[in-house]
Amino acid sequence: MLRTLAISAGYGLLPVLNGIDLSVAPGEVVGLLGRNGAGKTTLLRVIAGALRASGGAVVLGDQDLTNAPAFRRARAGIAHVPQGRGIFNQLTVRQNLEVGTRAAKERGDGGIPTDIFGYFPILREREAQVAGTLSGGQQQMLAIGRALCGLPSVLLLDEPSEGIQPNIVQSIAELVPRIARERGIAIVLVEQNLDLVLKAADRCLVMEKGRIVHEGAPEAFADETLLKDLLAL
Amino acid sequence: ADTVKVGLSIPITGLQAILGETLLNCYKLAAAELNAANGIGGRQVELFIEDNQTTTKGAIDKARKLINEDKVDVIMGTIISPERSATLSVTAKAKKLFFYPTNFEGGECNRYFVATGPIPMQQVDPMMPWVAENLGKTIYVMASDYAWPQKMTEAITAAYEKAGGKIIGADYYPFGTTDFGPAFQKIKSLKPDVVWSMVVGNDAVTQLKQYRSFDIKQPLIAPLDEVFNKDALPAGVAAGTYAPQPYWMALDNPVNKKFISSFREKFGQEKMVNGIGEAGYNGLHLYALAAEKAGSLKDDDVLAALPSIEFDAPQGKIRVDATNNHTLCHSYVGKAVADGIGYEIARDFGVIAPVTPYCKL
Amino acid sequence: MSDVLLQAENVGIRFGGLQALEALDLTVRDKELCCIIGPNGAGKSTFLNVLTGTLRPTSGSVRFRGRDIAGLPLHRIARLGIARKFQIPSVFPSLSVEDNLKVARWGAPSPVRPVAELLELVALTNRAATLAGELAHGQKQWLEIGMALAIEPRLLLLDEPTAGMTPQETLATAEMLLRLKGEFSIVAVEHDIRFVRALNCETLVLHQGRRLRSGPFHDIETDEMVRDVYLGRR
Amino acid sequence: MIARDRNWLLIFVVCVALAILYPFIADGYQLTVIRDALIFGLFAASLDFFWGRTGILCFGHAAFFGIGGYIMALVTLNDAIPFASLLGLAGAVAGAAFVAAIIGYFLFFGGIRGSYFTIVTLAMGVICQQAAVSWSSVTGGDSGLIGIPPIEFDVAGLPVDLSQDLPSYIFVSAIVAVAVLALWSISRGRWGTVLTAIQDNEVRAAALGHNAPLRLLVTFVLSAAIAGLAGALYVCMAGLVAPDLSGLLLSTEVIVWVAVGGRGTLLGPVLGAIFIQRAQQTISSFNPSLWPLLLGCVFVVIVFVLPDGILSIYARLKSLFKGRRRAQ
Amino acid sequence: MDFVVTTLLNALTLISILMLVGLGLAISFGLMNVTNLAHGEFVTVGAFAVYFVQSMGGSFWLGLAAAPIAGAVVGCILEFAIIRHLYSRPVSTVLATWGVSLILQQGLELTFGLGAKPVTPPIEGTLDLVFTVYPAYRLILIAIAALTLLGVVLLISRTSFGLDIRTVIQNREMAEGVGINTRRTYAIAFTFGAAIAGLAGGLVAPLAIVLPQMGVNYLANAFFVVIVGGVGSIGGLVAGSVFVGGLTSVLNYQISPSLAQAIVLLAAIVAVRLRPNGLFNGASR
Ligand SMILES: Nc1ncnc2c1ncn2[C@@H]1O[C@H](COP(=O)(O)OP(=O)(O)OP(=O)(O)O)[C@@H](O)[C@H]1O
Ligand SMILES: Nc1ncnc2c1ncn2[C@@H]1O[C@H](COP(=O)(O)OP(=O)(O)OP(=O)(O)O)[C@@H](O)[C@H]1O
Ligand SMILES: [Mg+2]
Ligand SMILES: [Mg+2]
Repeated sequence: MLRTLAISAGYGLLPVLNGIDLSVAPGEVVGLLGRNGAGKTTLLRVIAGALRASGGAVVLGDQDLTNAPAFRRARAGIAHVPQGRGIFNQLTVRQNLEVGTRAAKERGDGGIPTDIFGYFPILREREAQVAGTLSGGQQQMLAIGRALCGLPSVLLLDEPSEGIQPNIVQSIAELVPRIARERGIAIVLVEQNLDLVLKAADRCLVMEKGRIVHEGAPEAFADETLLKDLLAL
Repeated sequence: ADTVKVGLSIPITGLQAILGETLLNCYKLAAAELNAANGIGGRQVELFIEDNQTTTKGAIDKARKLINEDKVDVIMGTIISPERSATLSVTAKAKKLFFYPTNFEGGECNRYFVATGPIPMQQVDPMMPWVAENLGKTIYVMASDYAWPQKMTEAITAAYEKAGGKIIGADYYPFGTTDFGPAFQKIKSLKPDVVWSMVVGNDAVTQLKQYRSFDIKQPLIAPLDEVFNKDALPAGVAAGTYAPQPYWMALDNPVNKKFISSFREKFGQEKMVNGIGEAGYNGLHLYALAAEKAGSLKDDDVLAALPSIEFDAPQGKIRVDATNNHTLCHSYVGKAVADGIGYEIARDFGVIAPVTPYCKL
Repeated sequence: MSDVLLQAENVGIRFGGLQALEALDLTVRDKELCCIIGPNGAGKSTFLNVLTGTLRPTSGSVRFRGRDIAGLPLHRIARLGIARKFQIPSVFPSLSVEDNLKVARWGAPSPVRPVAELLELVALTNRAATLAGELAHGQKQWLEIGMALAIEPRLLLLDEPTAGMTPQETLATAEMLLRLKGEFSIVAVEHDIRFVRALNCETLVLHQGRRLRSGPFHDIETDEMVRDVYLGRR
Repeated sequence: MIARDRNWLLIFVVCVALAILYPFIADGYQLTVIRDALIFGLFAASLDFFWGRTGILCFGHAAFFGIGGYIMALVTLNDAIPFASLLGLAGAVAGAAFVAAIIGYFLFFGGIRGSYFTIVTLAMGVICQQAAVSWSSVTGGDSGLIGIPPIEFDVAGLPVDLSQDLPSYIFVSAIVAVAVLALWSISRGRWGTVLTAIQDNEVRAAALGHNAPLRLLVTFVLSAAIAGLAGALYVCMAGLVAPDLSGLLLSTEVIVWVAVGGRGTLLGPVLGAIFIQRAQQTISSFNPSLWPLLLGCVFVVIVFVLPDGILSIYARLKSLFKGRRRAQ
Repeated sequence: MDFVVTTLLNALTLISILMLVGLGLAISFGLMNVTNLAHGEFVTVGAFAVYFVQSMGGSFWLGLAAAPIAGAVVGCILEFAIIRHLYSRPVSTVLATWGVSLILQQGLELTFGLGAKPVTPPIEGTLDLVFTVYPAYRLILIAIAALTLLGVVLLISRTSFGLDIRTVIQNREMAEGVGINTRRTYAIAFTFGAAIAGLAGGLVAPLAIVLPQMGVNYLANAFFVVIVGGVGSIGGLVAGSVFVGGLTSVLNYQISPSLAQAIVLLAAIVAVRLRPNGLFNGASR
């Protein structure tokens, strides 16, 4: 589904990513781990088109999106839930979702898919509330819900558990694989919360200094020493 | 150094550009006439044209450049007061002759400053008894908020009261006003016999357009002229308005006929001239005659000769008063004809001497 | 009682129709460490805002060393010795890391720790010249803690200090706070239970603007009610 | 940072050296031209001191220039006042600072920042110019006040008379150099860093114990005071003060000078002021009716070719040079 | 009664003009945060469009239809050539738009010649309104301004394009991320603002002077109205126009107009001081 080939990118003269190859299949959840500053956020931003790659390619299905602007990628089916959520604070919940359907303009019927209210009943309850006044956890749900409104084939989640209360983190851990399975979406999940990743992901990658240094099934990461090796300071 | 260098400081860009263009053309005409007739004492007149941008900074800079870099023999031009002051601040220090063509509020008194346009009393004193007799006994004044209208209003009030009239209201509007509605409302409630507008420049266009739309019937005195009416106003809106000026294109004399025909020949048959332009034209001719007579281009020599010469100008014969370097101008009331561009002479008051209690040179 | 640093009594606040906080009490003693936890939207950040005087409560009072600080200008509050780390990391993006810490020190009435030591403390020595805006999320968090330390506070309030940190960094942060505990009082708001567990201190649980429970963390962790509304079960 | 400081000082020294050498090649008139341009350069630096460091644009800075000018004019034109030149300068600085203090107090402590501040100051400029035109009994109305004497005072018995071109040029250059150096050392040190912090995130800076409104106010007042000084100097050199010296057009021009020179560099705006003014007057003499068009094109081109102002030419050349060396 | 109604209508005229010019600015400056010093020139271009059409023998109404189109064309070109490259560089925007304003003024002057241009109103004379007689054209102007306002409000609040604009303005990167072509949205919004300014120019043409430099007269006031009312809201714009326009008209009758202008500006400063987010926004910061 989604493939990146030898992606490299950076800010100004500072290189951050050095040749990342990544591929995700429909219905699969890939966990992406790594220390602070490893470049996880940067990778997602490059895939979503918010940041220009300095080399490499991004391919979705049979479409080469390497030079497409961000909105084209969104319309092609790549949805990004960024770190910090990126909610439109002054719009209502419903308007946020409505804006989310813009990505599906060329594919769907332009309406809000009602099954997202199945995942997040609170969004229906709070439809008319201004999004900025939602609590952190509710905003996170809105961000995911909004991404789903675009009928994406790829979903990029950047630390969805940040600032979320523990019991909701648990439900996100259940929800993410469910969404992937039910809708056949390829999901890239960047997380610091190991429990969540290990529970939600089918496969885990570890990034270090802009490279992927390890890959394996979540079960393999249950080994404490390996984890320490890969993620400790 | 075989030419007579005349520096012109003209608002070519900025808000006075339209008057500036006519003024510049009049200088060009005068220079061409002089050059065709052997220049000044055999020397050709060379014009140094600078755009003073209608700003203080620009006018100062240009005056300095003309004096120091181009080494001109005389400076002429400028229209509104800030340009004049700024230029004067340079010429006074450099003791350089400066001929100013525009009608202005007066109050300047400098040996090297020569005004060829009228000050308020020259226009107003003879006119007010005529207004009281022919137009009415009460006047409402609406004007731009600056010195010339303020001084004019003082002069009008004095002369009008002497003639038995009364100013029943005066409002001054800041430059750039886009809506004069409140003034017309006042006119409707005060019901003056005459409205005297001294809203000038671009605001005058706005004011007049709106005046007409409010359908006010009183006679209007407004400081308009042929150039302005033709180039700035919608057809006909100026029709019937009165204006005091030292010069009108309608003046029926051979000098004026020739002046207009050579002007149009040079700059276009449809072109108009106005009092400011004519005063500029007169200024250059007066300077030429004085320099010729003095046989020198030194500022002091020319000045010394200036009061003794007389020039047969389009407005009639004029000369400069030695006590204040102001010109004895003619004074006419014009009334705009139906096309709203040209004027007919409603009344001729003859030559009026400038009286300046504040200035004894 | 002289060692009471901060005392909040019966604090309540309304936003329009929403009663965001109701009847809250909190006492922080000198050099004491305590935590506030609770579901999203429970009012934790709002409570911190009240404690630092940036929001005036609609009822109740907050006293810092015996004086009412509600409504004082922010900088006066800071100079009284209250430091604060915001929920969204807010460093000065166009200044270098070092200048960020300098600016923080300059604001203090009597800074003690030199910049080099602060850099060391938050493990940013080798990024001292980097513009703070270019730091990764987690590094910004550390920098912000460093800035809070720079003003030599008597009371440090932390709003989700470890958000976005790796588990190891989270624990390192907790250790750092435990080390600093002897110097001033700390109030931390956090969702990361391992962090709170590591601090193992007096904990206040908020729920819908009210006190749900309070007590030592190990009591809280096992509380059924808290598990229901917040921790979840597994 | 250190390297950038060194660059700045280097350019500063070069500029001072050029200013010292200039009288040897220029005649009196050329000196006066540069002298006046330098005064406007000082004016631009004063705006940059505020705008460059706080990121808040003052759209009515000419008001302070004009206030300084009018106070200087009124003091020196009044025969009854002794030590008129010095008192006038002091009064101009104080008057501009006072007005800035009042306006700044209202705005900064009222929490007004950003574009609000910009437009409110724009209104202030408009009011100032209109007041200067309408209040003609004091200000001389639209034609202004003419005949302001050149600066003249005694320093320890030594008479300083600036009626001549060279002394006035030296005096103005010295003031500009000292003022720019002073403003620079203020703005690069602690004061400036904290201002940058406030610009980045005011709430955060306040939470660290910085009195942000006060700091902004003091910076604004200082900036206005320098603008007032520039205004006072200019009217003495020109011999005249007129309403448009406090008007919107000049306020806009000074913004353009700062932007062309490079915001936040202090020296750049001085050079920008000199460059644009000379360019404007030269182009307008070259073609009196087309110059606005050419000038407009210059602005647009500068924005795209030299986005960080003319001072960045140096940095650009340097990096180009370095790049070459690295390439070899 | 006559007095009250006339004052009211005078105020409404001024408010309408301020509001129309401000409306375009509310979009570019208020919403998009582009400090466009060439905004006044859009007004000029609109007025010149009317003049041009009339001078070619067309009617005023045809000219009025051409005015927003002319504004839009100029705005679109400006956006495409300059503004879009400078969204992240506000200082450069100030400089470049100032340059553009000089170029446009001079360009108009070179094309149409020096001086003011005549424009004749579509209808002369006054209308009898029972309480007072009032110039008919002014009534038309008020009506068109109100309709335009209504249209813009509907467009922003009811259409999906309006939602897109608001989205892009709040968070450009994120808007792009959900599939909105933000470049296009910005371009359209800017062009739309220019079109409204052009319409305003067309409407004032018969009332006020038409001249390449006329834009300045409107620029400062328009910025002011937007700020006083509160950046970023149409309601605020109306409030700002009513405040500035209404106060000016009422004061003008009582005291010297120059003083009135100063007082209005001072009052506006105080208003901004008291309600830093604008008159319209409920909460102050
Ligand atoms: N806007 C920026 N400008 C310059 N450098 C940046 C910028 N954003 C990030 N960086 C740098 O890029 C590197 C990678 O950052 P990134 O945000 O991708 O890390 P991350 O793996 O997501 O870390 P975290 O877990 O803290 O979110 C870091 O060294 C950081 O300093
Ligand atoms: N200025 C405000 N106006 C209206 N409601 C507000 C305001 N600030 C906060 N709220 C509401 O008050 C409640 C408490 O918010 P607060 O930010 O304190 O929650 P929190 O406990 O910090 O949550 P989180 O863990 O998600 O950060 C929320 O429901 C929020 O919507
Ligand atoms: Mg990240
Ligand atoms: Mg919170």
